[in-house]
This record gives sequence, structure tokens and C-alpha cells, in this order.
Amino acid sequence: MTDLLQQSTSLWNVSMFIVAAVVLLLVVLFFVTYAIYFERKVIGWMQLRTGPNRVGPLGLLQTVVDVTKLLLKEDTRPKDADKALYALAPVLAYAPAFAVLAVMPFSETIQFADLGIGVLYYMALSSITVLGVITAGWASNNKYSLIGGMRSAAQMISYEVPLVMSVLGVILMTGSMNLREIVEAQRDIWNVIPQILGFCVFIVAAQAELNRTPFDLPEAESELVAGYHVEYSGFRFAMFMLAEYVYMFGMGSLVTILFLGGWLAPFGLDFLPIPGIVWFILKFLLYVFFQFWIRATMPRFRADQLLPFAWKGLLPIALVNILITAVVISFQNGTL
Amino acid sequence: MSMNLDMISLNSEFSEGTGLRTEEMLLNVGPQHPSTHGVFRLVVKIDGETIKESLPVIGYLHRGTEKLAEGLNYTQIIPYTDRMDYLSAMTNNYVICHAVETMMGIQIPERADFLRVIVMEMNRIASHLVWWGTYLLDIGAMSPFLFAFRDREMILELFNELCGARLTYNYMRIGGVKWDAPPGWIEKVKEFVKHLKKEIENYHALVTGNEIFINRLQGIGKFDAKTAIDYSLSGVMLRSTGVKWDLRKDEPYSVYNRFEFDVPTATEGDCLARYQLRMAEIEQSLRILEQALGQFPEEGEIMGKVPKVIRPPQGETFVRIESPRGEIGCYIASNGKDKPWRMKFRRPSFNNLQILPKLLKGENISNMVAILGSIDIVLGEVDA
Amino acid sequence: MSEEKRKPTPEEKAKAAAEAREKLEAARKAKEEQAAQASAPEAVASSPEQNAVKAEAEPASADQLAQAKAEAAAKAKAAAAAAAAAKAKAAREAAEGGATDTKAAETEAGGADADAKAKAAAAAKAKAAAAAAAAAKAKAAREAAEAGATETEAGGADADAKAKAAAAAKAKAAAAAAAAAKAKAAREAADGGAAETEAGGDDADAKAKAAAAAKAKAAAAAAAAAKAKAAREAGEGGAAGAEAGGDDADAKAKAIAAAKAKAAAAAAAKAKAAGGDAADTEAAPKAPSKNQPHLDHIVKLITEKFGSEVIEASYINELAKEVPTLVIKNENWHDVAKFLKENDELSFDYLSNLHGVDYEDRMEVYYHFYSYKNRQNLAVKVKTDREQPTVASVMNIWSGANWNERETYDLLGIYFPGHSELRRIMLPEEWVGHPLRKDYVPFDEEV
Amino acid sequence: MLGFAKGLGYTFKQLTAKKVTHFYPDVPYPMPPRFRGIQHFSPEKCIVCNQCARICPTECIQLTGKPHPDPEKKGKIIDTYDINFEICILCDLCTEVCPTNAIVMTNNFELATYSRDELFKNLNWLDDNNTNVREEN
Repeated sequence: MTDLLQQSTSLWNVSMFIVAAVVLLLVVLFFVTYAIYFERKVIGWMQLRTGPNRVGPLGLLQTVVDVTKLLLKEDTRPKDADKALYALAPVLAYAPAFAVLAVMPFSETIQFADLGIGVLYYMALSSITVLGVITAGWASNNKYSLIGGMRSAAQMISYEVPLVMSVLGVILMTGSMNLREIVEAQRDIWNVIPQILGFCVFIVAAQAELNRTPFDLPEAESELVAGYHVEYSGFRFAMFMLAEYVYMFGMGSLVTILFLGGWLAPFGLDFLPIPGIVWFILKFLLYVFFQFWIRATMPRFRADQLLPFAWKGLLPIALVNILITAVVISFQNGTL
Repeated sequence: MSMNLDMISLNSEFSEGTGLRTEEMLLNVGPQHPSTHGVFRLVVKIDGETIKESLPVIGYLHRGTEKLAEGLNYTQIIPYTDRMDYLSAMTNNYVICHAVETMMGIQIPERADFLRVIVMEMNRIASHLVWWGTYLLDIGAMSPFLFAFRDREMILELFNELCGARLTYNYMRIGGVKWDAPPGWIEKVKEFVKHLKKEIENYHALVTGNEIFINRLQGIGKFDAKTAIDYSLSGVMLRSTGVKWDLRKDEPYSVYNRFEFDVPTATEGDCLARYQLRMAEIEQSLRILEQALGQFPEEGEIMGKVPKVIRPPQGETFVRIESPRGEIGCYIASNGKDKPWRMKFRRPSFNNLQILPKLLKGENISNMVAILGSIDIVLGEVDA
Repeated sequence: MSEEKRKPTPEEKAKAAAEAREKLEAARKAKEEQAAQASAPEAVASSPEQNAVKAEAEPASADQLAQAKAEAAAKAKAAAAAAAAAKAKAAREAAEGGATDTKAAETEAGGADADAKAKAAAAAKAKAAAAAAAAAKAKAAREAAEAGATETEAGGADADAKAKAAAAAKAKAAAAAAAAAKAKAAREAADGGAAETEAGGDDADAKAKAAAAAKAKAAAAAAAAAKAKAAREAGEGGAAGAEAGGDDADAKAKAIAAAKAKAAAAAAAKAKAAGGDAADTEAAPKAPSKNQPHLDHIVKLITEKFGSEVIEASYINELAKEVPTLVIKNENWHDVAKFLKENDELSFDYLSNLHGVDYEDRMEVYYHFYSYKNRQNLAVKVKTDREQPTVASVMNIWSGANWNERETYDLLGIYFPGHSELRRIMLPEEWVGHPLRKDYVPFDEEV
Repeated sequence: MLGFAKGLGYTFKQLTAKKVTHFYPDVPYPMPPRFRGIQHFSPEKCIVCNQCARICPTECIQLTGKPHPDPEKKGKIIDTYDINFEICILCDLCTEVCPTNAIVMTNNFELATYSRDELFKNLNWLDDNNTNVREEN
């Protein structure tokens, strides 16, 4: 793929890119369907029950059937909802989720865009989703969804800051924001070891970004019935679900790249003939399993505990991490 | 119960500082809502997320049990009491049988009394397990619900073998019980007690230590002993404020005075205290069960001598016993005939719910769910 | 008689379904009739207990047989069934009447006088039947039921004869009354026990008056017959409370008779109760219960503060684990309540139970207190009349009374002045009537 | 953090534990012998004493008797016997009071129907419902 980037833009080159983009879309959709399926299976196993097993062999077609149901279902809209915003909200939520994947180096060769400011691109785009969620909360003219929308606004914005701060450590160490270079810099040692503090803050902040337990306040079933997407049904609801899981795909790949050494084999095992993409997928699945595991165990935060935890808890740790990294680096290359 | 809501005034004020006009909002929680434990409606006046005022609306599940009871004879009323507190039907059966037996002075054979205590304590454990599962679901953790229901399923299976039903047992009769324990049943209960004793540790490991859970419940829904007594609260709601009062201990009925168990109390009176108390109560019930199974008389009949048609002497009685939710009482006014002249059930959930508006002032919505869950109401009992 | 066992063939099921559907129509038609004459207060003939029992004996699907009749099965079975059906119809009306209007079915006094009401019901039914399009035969069958209510099945045949005679005279309501009266007198003899003097109350007048008349008759009956059963009935009619000591000095003449009757009944009841729990005869007083000192102490404290006329009665209620019980006068109940809570010797700070009871001639509110300080129970009863029942609200003393008082108001209609928001709690706002009152007639008879 | 760790450890351990799901529609659910299911009625034992109709709290049993066909025997035999399963609460009081065990309970509980009419079970249906009848009553 990377050689395609160097070629001059001919018709063939552009069509190849379109094909590649469609392939990526299909891969992501395949991942989303089976991420939902496996999430239900894994959480089921953790709760001593077998997950979906009635549709298709071992229930493999369960999510396919769900998605078709959502497509066929009538797409209702509340009478005096804000029509334009109501239709716009799912688009605002879904589009950045998919756009973010363009910059991810899945392996040496597979990368769509090698941006110099990969990390910044990710952070900037991912905060557009907040707009989508707030418009959804406001437009569906329902008190529960309004509260859900407001909660998610507060949560996402206040967790964006520690998320970015925790990545600063990595950037300091590699000296560049280009994702590919960050992976290259982890040849001898993965960032997770030196940046353990940054890693923890990143993981927790990522949970909040994805609105997943223990931060699933915006769509807290037991309190707000379903939070911001309570009035959505049919395909628009599918869009919100898709956005959530594509973001998980995005965040999973980002964690693998930033902290777990992208497509690099774990230290000492690089003689095995296993291609980079397989390592990437393994680490990625490890992170996704961790997400399911947390969802099966953790209770939910309370709205008023959420924000102090971000500002008084995560942010100081991230800043300390940056400080330590800076001191260590400057000490290493003698400038201290 | 259809409410005219205009009597709740919504005020909105304009703050110069932010130049914003904020307005209060009336939010309808229920009657169909995931965490109201039944058809219970709470009209909540909120400003942003803080609750200014709340108005509980009940009566959606009112079936007029007391009116029906006036047309039925005493044996026919027992199936109706199953449906009042459907999570612990045995205690309801017992309270009406106990009331009639006190009036007529009927002696219960020992084996029947032991069977009654065993099934009541098992029902208390089942009811607390349902509370534990659904309370964690309200707080947001999904899997404890499944573990709780796996263990409760064992109790329901034992009840199914004993009296043929899983929820509405109709097991007790005036003067004794209908069925004797089938062969091998007592051993199965002993096994269950051992299994649950081990399982309780896992519950504590899974949830009680969890830091999010602790600071989610600490210090909310707090009240002191005086308010608890003033609002005639009972059961864990009362004991969480330090009042050591359990009818099984202080006004012993049936054979409870033969078992030694202690009454767990706490002092803070907040949701976490109530959580710990209910978990401790499960352990106490297991202790009682062990002793009851140990001293279970080998033979003996299960039905005392009872006249063919039960006609309590003219007069009235009021007895109260300890149900998982608090003090359940049964008042019977009889006119000497086989149908009660007036029957009234003192229902703990109904009285415990009165304090909710007072607790919710100034709380936010996620706390409202936690406080409502900690009161542990069953709507069948609130609206009986 | 059982056919060979075979799988229920489809048309078998269809027939059952059809039958069921007709059953529904028949039930609805019978219900309209019932609704038409529900207007008369104690419209329904709720025969005394044994009649009800016998009548209920064949609730035999009246509709089932109505259909049979509809299919004009002229066979002998139909004829015998007709008698049963008629009885069933009367019984079902009685049951419905009973369910909706427990007073008629319940009150023992009412029971003794059921036949008078039965006659009234017959008159009303006659009017309704005339109105209803039901076939004349159905009416005749009902008349037969009227007459044949107490005879056993075997007696059905002669009941038909009487029915036909009654049917002939049915044209006029009066005639029906006469026939029914004659039949009633006959039945009275058969009853033996409650020798029922031929009192008035022949037409369905206001319930209260009828109730009063009924009680008077019961009192007379009780006086006449010393049999325990009758006595117990009369006693119950008087007052459910076992105030062996206190007789409610009811001014009206009826009350004196009632008092006399109640004393007799109480004595009889106690004898029976005593007999029940193998205590010796009522003459030797049982050992004073352990709560007696508590009761005396409480009474002493209250009389010191409020004087002795405040306590109408105070006794130990053996039926309720010897709980000391007080009956406090309605007027100064609120001050006594405040005293019960504030006085540090009493300090009854826990209100366990609060509810109302409808005793036909009066309403009573029952309170059950508990004091955590000196571990002592106390039950208090406050009486109020029926027309405008009001009891002072204790909500400002025990806030636990709030919802309980609202529920008592909602279901029994007892007003609690001083309650901050006395609204219905269980029933919807626009509900008419208070269901737990004995004279409650559902406003809209639902299907 | 310790609380999180213990909780996560427990759920992880459950991954491999034995599952408790019961595949009900495919595998029939075994009911204990005393389970109170739908009644079975044997008309030959019934002596039309009406005890069951009288004890039923929801009054859902309707029965009619007819005099015995051959004249020398007295008493009555059952003609129609209906239970309205819309309001029957399966409380087992009828089987308790029946002197001749004419009505007993079976262990079947599947009674879902599409129309309410089918819930009016008549004598023949109750007679044919004779699979896994309950022995001890």
C-alpha cells in the first residue's frame, strides 16, 4: 500500500485507493459484527450462561440478523423533534469514527495515509463525535435523552484532556507524532514499559471516550433508560451502535500502535515467520477482550464523581508522567 | 393514581452571571422504568440533574386483596397472600396463618413449625438474592444478577419439589403445612446451605470490595434512628440506623427462640450500610437454617387439630412477624363466621416507601436509583 | 357415563369454544339484569349462609344450561336442569350481589333477615324480568328458585309446582311479594333456628334503614332463640369488638335491644370460645394476663391528665397475644395521641399499623403502637359515626401515619382533618365511592 | 485497585465454569413429581359434591350433575365440568378437597393459546389430559 502512496495519481492509482478503502470498510464492518457477537458470547460465558446460539451455527449469524432487523425496522422520528438535527446526529457520530482509521499503520505495508501528525489527527477527529451525541440528545426532544446528551458532553470533553496528555509521554520519547515512526521507535522496547503511567491513564480515559463501562453514563440503562439514543430506532440506531464499535476498533488499534509496538513481534520472537499484521491483530484482540472483561465486572460511575476523577485524578498523573519522561529523556541525551 | 401535575409549580430563574435562563423540568420516572422494581411512578422535579422535589404515585398494582378477602373463607385467602410480596410468599402465608392460629389458640405440631421456619428462612435468602442481583444492575454491574439468580434457582427448585410451585407456594394451612418434606429433601437443603456459604465469599470478592461501588453508595440516602422510627420504617431500613429490633428475636414466634443468631445492625443509615446488612442477614439466615435442619424432628405429623370449618371467635387480632423487607402484620376482625369481617395487612414496603421523597431532596438521578434500590420495595406489597 | 377416552376431535374443541362463547353472552345478559336491579340497595337476595352454601352448591354453569335451554332441549334433563339453573341464577346473582355488596351477604343480622331481602329482590327482579326480554319461562324458573331455594334437589319437583303457581300470579309485583312471603314463611319453618318474626322491611328502602330493621329483627331473633349459632350471629351484628365490658350505650331503642342481644351473644361466644380452648367455664375469670399492670399504668396516666371519661373502654385483647387495648373518645383523640408519644413514661414512638374498620353502625380506626424505650405494645381504637366519619389526623405526631391515613380515607372514606394532603393513594382520582365500606356498590359495573 | 482485581479475577474464573443455561424449548424441563400443573379430571370418580367449585378462590370451576341413568343407583353423575384457565391460579385447593380424587393435578404446564376461548377447558379435554399425572395429592 505504501508504494501506492508514492506513485503519481493516475486513474488506476485512485481506483486502487477506492478499492482499498472499500476493503477496509468491509473489514471494519466484519469486525464490528463479530465484535458484537463475541462481546455477547464472552460476557455470557463470564456470567455462567452461553451467549447467543440460536441463529445460525453456534449463533454466528446473530449480529447479521440483528443488523438486518434494524435495517428493516421502521425508522420512527418523534413528532416535534428537531428534524434536521435529528437526522444529522447519527452522521456526526459515525463519520469521524470511520475517518479516523485512515491514519492507522496496521502493518509495514498496510497504511492509508502516512500523516506527520497522526496522533493529533486522531484526537481532533474523535472529538467531533461529542457533537453528534449532544445533537442527538437535544434533537430527539426527550427529557431522558437530553440528560444523556448533557452527561456525555461533560464526560467526553473532560476525558479528552487526560487522553491527550497521556499520549504526550510517548510523543516525547519518539520525538514525532507520526504513528509509523512511533512504531519504529518501539523496536527494542515497547512504550508500555517505560510509559506505564501514561498507559494506565490512556486506558482509563479511552474507556470514557468510548462511553463504555464504567463510564457508560450517557446511555445508563438503569437510570436514563437508554440515554441519548432512546428515541432512535431502525437504521439510525444501527448507526450509533456502529459508531461505538468502530471507535472501539480505532481505539484498539491506537493503543496497539502507541503502547504495544504495532506490528512488531514481542521482544525476542521476531525470528518467527509470522507477518506483522498477525501480531497487530493479536494485540488488538487482547485490548478488545479487556474491554469485554471490564464491561462484565465493573459498576458505573456516578455523574458527579466522574468529572473530579478526570480533573483531579487522571490529569495530575498524566502531567507527572510527562514530567518524568521529560527529565529522563533530557538526562539521557545529556542536556540536563 | 392518575395525577393532575399542575399542583407542582416549576420555577425558572434568570441568572445575570451567565445570562442564561434555567428552567426546572418535570421528569416522569416510571411506571414503566428499568429500575423501579415494578409499576411505581415517581414524578421528579429536576433542575439540571439535582432533584428538587419528588412525588411517588402508587396504586398501579392495587388488586383489592383486602376487599376480596372479605368474600373468601380463610383457606381460600392463602393463595391471595402469595401474590402480595411475591418475592417472599412464605412469610405472607405464615402471617395470615399465625393470625388465625393466635385467634383460635390452635397448637402447631413441632415438625410443621420447623418446616415453616426452614421455608421462611430459605425464602428470605431467595428474596435477598433477588434484591442483591437487581440492586447491582441498578448500580451498573451486569454479572452479579446472573450469579444471584443461579443460586436463587436452587432454592426455587427445592420449593418446587416441596410444594409444587416456584413462586406462589400456597404451602401453609391454618394449623400446619400441607406437604411433608419429600424423602431426601432435607439433605438437598443442607447441601444448598453449604454451597451458598462458599458462594457468599465470591459475592463479596466480586462486588463489596469494588471501589467504584463503595463510593457510589457511601453517604447517600442517609437518615438517623429518630426519623426512621418516626416514619415507622422497619426491617433493614430501621436496623441500618442502629436500632437493634428484629421481631424474630424481640417478639419470638414459632420456634425461633430455639435458634441462636444475631441481629446485624449498622449506624450510618446510608445505602452502603443497608447493603452490608442485607448481605449479613443472608449469612444469619444460613445459620438459622443449619440449626433448624440439625434439630429437625424425625417424625411427627404436619397438621394440628383444626375444626373442619375454620371460624375464629368473634373479635380482632393483630400479629406481626419479620419479613425480608421489614415487619409484616395481619389484622383480622372476625364475626365468628368463616369469612373475615375485615382483614388488613401491614405491609413493610408500603411504610418504608414513605421516606423516599424526604431522602431524594437534593440528590441526583443516579443517586435516586441507588436510594430506591436500597429501600428494596416490592410493588405487589406496596399496592396490595 | 364416561364416554370411551378418545383424542378431542377438532369439532369437539369447536363445540367447546362455541359453548364458551355463548357462555360469555349468557353471563353478560344475566349481568345486565343484575345491573338493572342493582339500583335497589340490597337488591340481591343473599340468603343466609346455609342457603348461600346450598345455592352455591350448583353454580352449575347456568349459562351452560341457559344454552341448553336455548337449544330448547325439551328432554327431561332440561326440566330438572331448569330447577338447578334457576337456583344457580339466583345463587350467581347472590354471589355477584355478595361480591359487590358484601353487606347483604355478610352481616349476620342481614343474614337472618335475608329472606325479607330475598322477597325484595324477587319484587325488584320481577320488575326487571318484566322489563328484560327474558322469556317468561326464565322468570318462572327464577320464581321456582325463589320458592325452592332451601329444598334439596329432590324437592325440585314440588318447587316447580309452586313456581308455576307463583308464575301465574306474577303479573302484579304485589302478587309476587305475596307468593314469596308465603314461600318465605314456609322456609322459615324449615330453617328452625332463626325464627324470623314477620317484620316489615318488605320493600327495598334505603340501606341504612333496612340495616337497622334487619338488626332489630336479628336482636329479637336472638332473644327468642338461645341457640349458640343464632346468638353468635346477632352478637356479631352488634359489634365485632369483644368489649365484654363496655356496651355501646346507643341511644336509639334498637340499640338497647341490640345491647341485650350482644350481652347474650357475648356470653354465648365466650362460652363457645372458652369451650374451644378447653378453659373452664366463663364464670371463673382467667388468670389476669401479664400485661394487666401495663394497661392499668397507662390508664392511670391518661386519666390523671385527661380525666376518666376520655377512655371509653380498656381491656386486654386475649385474641391478639394479650395486647392492652384502649378505646379513646373521638373528640380528644389528638391530645391523647400527643400525650402517648411525648410522655416519657409511655413514649409510644413507633406507629406500627393504622387502618379503618367498617362495623355497619359505626366506623372504627385501629392504631397499633410500640414503644422502643420500654418494649411495650398498645392498641388504640377510635370510634366515629358512619355518615360523616372524621378522626383527628396524627400525621404531625408520627409522620409514618401519612400514607396510612390516605389509604384509610381512600378505601373507607374516613376523613382525617389536620392531614396535609388527604388525597386518594391507591385508586385513581376520579374513582367514585370507597370500596371497603360495607354498603359499597360499584359505580360502573364493569363486564 | 485491589477490589477491581478481585472482581476481575472472579469473572475471569467464571469463563471456564460450567454454564447453567437450560435449553428449554429443545430439551423439556424436568418438573418434580409434586409440581402443580394443569388438572386432570376423571368423570367416573366424580360424585358431583361441588366441593371443588365451592373452595375455588377465583370461582373458575363450573360443573353440572344429572341424576344417575340406571334407576336403582341413587346420587348423581357429572354432566359438564368446565375449568376456565383464564383465571385459574393453579392453587391446588380443588384437588385437596376432592373426596374421591376425581380431580388431580398433572405436571404439564404448557397452556399458551392464541385465543381466550381455548382456555375454557371442558370435561373431555380435562379427561384426555392424562400424561404424567401426579400420584400423591
